[in-house]
Amino acid sequence: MRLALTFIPLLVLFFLVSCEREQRNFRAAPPAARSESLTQSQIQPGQAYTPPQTKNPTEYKAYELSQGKQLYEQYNCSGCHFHGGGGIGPPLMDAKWIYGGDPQNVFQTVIEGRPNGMPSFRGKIPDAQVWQIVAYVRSMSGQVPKDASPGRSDSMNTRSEPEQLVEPTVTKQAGQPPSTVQSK
Amino acid sequence: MSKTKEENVGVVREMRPRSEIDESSERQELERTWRAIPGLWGWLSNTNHKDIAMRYIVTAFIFFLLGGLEAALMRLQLSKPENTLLGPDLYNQIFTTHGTTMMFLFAVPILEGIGLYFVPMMVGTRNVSFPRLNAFGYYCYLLGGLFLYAGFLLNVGPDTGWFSYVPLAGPEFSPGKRVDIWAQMITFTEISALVGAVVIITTIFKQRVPGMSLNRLPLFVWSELVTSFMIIFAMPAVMMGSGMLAMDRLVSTHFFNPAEGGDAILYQHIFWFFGHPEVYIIFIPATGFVSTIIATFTRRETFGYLALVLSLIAVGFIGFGLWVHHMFATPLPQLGQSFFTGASMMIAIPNGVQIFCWLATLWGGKVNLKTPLLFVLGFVFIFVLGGLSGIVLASVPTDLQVHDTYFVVAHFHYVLIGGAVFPLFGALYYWFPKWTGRMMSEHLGKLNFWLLFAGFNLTFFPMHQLGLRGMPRRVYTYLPEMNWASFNLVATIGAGVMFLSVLTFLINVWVSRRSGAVAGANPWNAATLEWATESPAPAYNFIHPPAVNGRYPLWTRTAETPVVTGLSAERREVLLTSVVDALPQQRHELHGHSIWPLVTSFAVGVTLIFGIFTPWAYPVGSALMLLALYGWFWPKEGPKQYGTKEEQKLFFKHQTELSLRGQDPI
Amino acid sequence: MREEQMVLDVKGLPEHGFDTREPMWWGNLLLLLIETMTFVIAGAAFFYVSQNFNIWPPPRTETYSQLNPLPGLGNPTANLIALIVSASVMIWVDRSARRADKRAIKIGLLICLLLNLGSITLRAFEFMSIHVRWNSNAYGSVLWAILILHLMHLIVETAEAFILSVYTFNRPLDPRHRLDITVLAVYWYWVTIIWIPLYLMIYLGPRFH
Amino acid sequence: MSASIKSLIKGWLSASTATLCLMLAGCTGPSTQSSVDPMGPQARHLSRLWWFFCYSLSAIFVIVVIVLLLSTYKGWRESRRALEDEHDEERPLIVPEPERERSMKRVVLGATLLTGLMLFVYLIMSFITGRAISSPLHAENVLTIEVKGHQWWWEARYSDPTPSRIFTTANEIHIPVGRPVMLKMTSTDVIHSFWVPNLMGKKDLIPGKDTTLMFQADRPGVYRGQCAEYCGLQHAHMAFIVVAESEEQFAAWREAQINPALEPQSDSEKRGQQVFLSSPCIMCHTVRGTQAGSLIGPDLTHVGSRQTIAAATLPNTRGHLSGWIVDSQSVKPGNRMPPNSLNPEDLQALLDYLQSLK
Repeated sequence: MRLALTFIPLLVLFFLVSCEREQRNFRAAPPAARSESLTQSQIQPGQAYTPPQTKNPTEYKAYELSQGKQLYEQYNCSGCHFHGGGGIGPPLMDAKWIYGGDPQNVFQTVIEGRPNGMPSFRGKIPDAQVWQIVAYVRSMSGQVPKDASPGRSDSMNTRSEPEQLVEPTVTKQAGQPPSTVQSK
Repeated sequence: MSKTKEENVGVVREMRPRSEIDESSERQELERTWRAIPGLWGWLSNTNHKDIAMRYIVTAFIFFLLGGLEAALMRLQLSKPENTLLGPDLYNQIFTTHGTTMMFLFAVPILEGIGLYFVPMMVGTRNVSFPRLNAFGYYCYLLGGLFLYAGFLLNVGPDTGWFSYVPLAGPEFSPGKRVDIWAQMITFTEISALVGAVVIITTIFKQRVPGMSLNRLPLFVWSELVTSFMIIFAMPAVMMGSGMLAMDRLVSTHFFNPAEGGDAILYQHIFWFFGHPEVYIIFIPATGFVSTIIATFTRRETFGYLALVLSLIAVGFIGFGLWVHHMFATPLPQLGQSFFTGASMMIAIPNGVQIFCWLATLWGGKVNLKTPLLFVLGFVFIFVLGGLSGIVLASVPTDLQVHDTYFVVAHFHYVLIGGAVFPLFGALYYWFPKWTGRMMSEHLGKLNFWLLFAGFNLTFFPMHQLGLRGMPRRVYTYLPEMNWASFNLVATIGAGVMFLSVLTFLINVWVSRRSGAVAGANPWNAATLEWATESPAPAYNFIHPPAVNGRYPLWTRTAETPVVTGLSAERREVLLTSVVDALPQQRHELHGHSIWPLVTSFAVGVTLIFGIFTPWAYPVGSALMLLALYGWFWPKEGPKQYGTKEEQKLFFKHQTELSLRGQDPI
Repeated sequence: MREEQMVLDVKGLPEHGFDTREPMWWGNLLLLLIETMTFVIAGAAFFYVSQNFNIWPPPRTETYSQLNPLPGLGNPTANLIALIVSASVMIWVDRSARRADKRAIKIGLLICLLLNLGSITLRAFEFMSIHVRWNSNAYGSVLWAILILHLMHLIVETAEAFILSVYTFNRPLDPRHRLDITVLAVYWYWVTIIWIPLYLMIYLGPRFH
Repeated sequence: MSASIKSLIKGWLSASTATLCLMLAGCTGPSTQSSVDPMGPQARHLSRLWWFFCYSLSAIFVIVVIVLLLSTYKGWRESRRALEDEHDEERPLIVPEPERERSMKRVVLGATLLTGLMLFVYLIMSFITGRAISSPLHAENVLTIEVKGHQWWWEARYSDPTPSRIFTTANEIHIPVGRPVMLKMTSTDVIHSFWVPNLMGKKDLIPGKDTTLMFQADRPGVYRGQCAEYCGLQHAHMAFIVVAESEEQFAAWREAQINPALEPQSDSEKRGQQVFLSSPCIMCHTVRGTQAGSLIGPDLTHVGSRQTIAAATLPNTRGHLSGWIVDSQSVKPGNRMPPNSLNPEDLQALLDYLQSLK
């Protein structure tokens, strides 16, 4: 009996620390929360869009990362960036971030678009999905916890040389303040 | 004949007064030699087969209760349409954990546990052949179970079904570590099952008492032997399958990735090559219970010994030839389908023979309607129904309609609960006196049986209907307009009745342990050797293992049937006999207590658990395992010589010559 | 009280034997049966996967200079020969253990150890001579799995031989130890024998495809 | 003792009555998705075989249970008699009488042979039925539909030699009555299984492989089907309907489906189209004739004409549609449609537009 009593707090503790990596939060963004109200025209207004968060809540969650991966393929990000190697758009799996490699920078890039080809997806992709994509994009360069990032995809193998995937410098830079990473 | 004589050099048969044999000093000596070290250390380093087996049984029963609770949750969720008690995510984890628990953590371990307990006693030896390996198997099993449930409680419970089909369980569609936990848990429990099988086979082959030739082996021992061989042939497949899945997920191999030449169907073949024999691995030991219980409670030998043994072996063989009937809905060549239909139906013949033999035994016996027999009768009722619905699944056309529906859910619960859990409860009632020295209450036992029988049929019979009316399995909810609600509600009520029945059993165990009638050595007047020693049995099982003169030794024993003497009481010594005829060959010292099995299983645990995070866990863990194994196998001291030096030399020389000439008889 | 009871006095029976007399021999055999099954499944996977490729083995993707998809033959063949030689030496060790010829055991075990270390080294080159990575395609995955599985057995048997030689050099040759050597020999034969069909399947099969 | 045998018999009687009642209850009431309510030749073959199995196996079961009860009763009486006759507490063992053992052996042997015979009959029956359902129905005049499984909805593509006459729809397959249909199926993600119990048995959809399924409907009607292979979170809500209709109705439906989407008529519908094209909808859905051409979600070109939405989970009404658009996750948690927040006017306009897409 006493054994059972000592186990109960332990169990409670287990539940409290319950791995957030495994959460499947289907209603991440409540219906009301969106980056802005719908615009009727295709033209973007001029003012800069400020992302609502600075920390990406999805980076530690395996499910969200894999959703991001699927969306990355489905929304045809790979059409320009390929599977991270870059082509029409810049590569995503190296350490070079033209507009910053922090989650909010990437978020802004997707929402706002960037000169020379990156279109704006404002109003097209819901915020929650953008965050998932951001997390996946950052996972390509090894900037999210390794045990949460998605494994290989069930499609053609585009990474037969894994050592090219992550340059050793990237992992070191991941922890540094964004300013140093942004410099390029 | 002359060879037999040569073999028996040194064996003396003689009549002695009984009072001269039972020396209490020998008993004390045996007690001292075989007892476990007191305290926690002793508990952790214990290698007595009865203690390890009892741990298997208790642990597996706890997992049975957990799996039952999960089942109850599922039944509650399905009791009405569009119920919101459990969401899809939790429901999927629960049904996967339920299936995985019942197959890998309950059914196989508990049946193997009972085997490990009673096989050595039934063949009349003191311990299993590899006591430390046996302990290692238990710790692996325990770690695997704890690992799965730790994951489940941490929201990392596997959620892809107990057969984890790819690509759903692959790296792309099952993110996170959930499926990895499933895959590693499989490896843990398979190690344990394989190790148990090796231990059981060797014990049966080498350690039978003189006189117990293969054609006198108790039917229960036969069933454990066949099961163990099935485990050896089937389980490596699932280890490879889950291993490949884990590698696909961890190091990006492409075993199951169709885009790179891998194949999702390959996984199904590998899995079901294990998965179907698994059903018989669960069922065959249960037939051993049935044959044993029926003989005891009809007061006659089980009808058709040879037919039963041959059926067991036939089931063991045919069981490997019908895995494809789980895959009839996948694209397969027509010819293959017909072949597997034929094979699937053919297995009904040996199973039918078994049923007929048991019925004949009842017909020609003196039926003593005690609880264990009641469970056996319930088993025949339910298992026959489940077996007959299996015919529907074996036929390709009808299988296409009922495959993956609740009809299948009904079918396999009929064959598995009917075929294994009912005999298991019978066996628990039957052997409880041997374990505790006390009888279980007959009243509560009968209540237990009737509640289980009624609850079971109430739960699972309507599921046949649900399946025919289109309800697929593994759905977390259904729409109100599907008209499935009433059947589901009935099933949920039935589950409640089953819950009460298991509760009755627990109460019965609790009460009887303390205040049941004292049993004595052989309360049922049964025939097999485990009843030839006091209840509960001492650590060394028998003071003098009794040689046997028939298949039902305790019914046919006379003063002419010898008991074995001359085994050392100062060492953990057992008698080795020849494989076929059980002629005495050798005295053999078994290993004693050791902490190394526990240490080694921890090394395995560290490897497999960290192996889901980094592949480096494997080389590092292997090195750890190697170290632990060195500790395990490093001999502490040279073996003590027993008997005079000259005698030893003479015998050993004789042996060496035999082995060099290749003339040693098996 | 004075009732008579027949007894079977086994006090005079020997304590040691070889082969089918010993549980250890049976246990070893059963473990080898299990391992054989894993190789059978791996081989089945190899042939199953081969149906999914138009060209078998699939052309290389890593090094464009060598498009020839066939695995190299040099290292694996050398390795096979080394394995067969070591198994033959093991037969001698086995018989010496039965004869209790300690000197022969010592020499034989050392030769076997050296040969096996050579095999393990050659295996490392074999991974290169198959010219495919485990994460390139299913062919690579199966090949790596089979090679690693067998490599594990090589390492285990080498470790076992090592500990037995240490023991032989330091302790008197007792019967149980002699039994261990004969059991190791069975394992050794198996590791060699199981490799022959795998070698044929992996290296020679594609050449006659 | 005698109480226990009585309770044994009583218990079994009541258990069998209860199960029998349940069985009968199962045979009444309307069925939406039932394999014992065949609506086509294949399903009829299957159902005929099933009933043959059901009746013969039930008979075997009843015989076995009767034998079981009889043997138990006989054995029990024997033990009573032995007790009374010999006043022996220990109840002596039975020494098998060779004569009786021999006759028992004959019975067991006979039963085994009978089992073998029965199995042979079953084997032949199932082989014949297997041939009947898998042989191509009539070589000509087969309607071919390509079906693709997605997590968790169905895509159906009606092929045609003329590329402009090919169209795609979702979760609703129309077929003409009396004409054989061949499905060519594959999956885009995980394994699914196509199953319309009233028409035919199931067949798996496997990524990287093509599978085919042939069936035919004899009577017009709406038949529900459901994914039968566990495929993840929303396996429970991956249903579809098969609408069997007369050849003329089918032709009319097909012509209508081939057309691109209707142009919005009213102001509200026009605004709705604007909303559709400027919101996340366009990222996943296709409406032929507009810019929306994404292939991730179901084709919505004629969504207004469909009977259900969300893979046959909800009826296609304005209320359900609006709920689905705004918060699909409350209906099918985990499905791939994100929640959309629209202001009320936009939502109403969007609904107007979608419902106009007949």
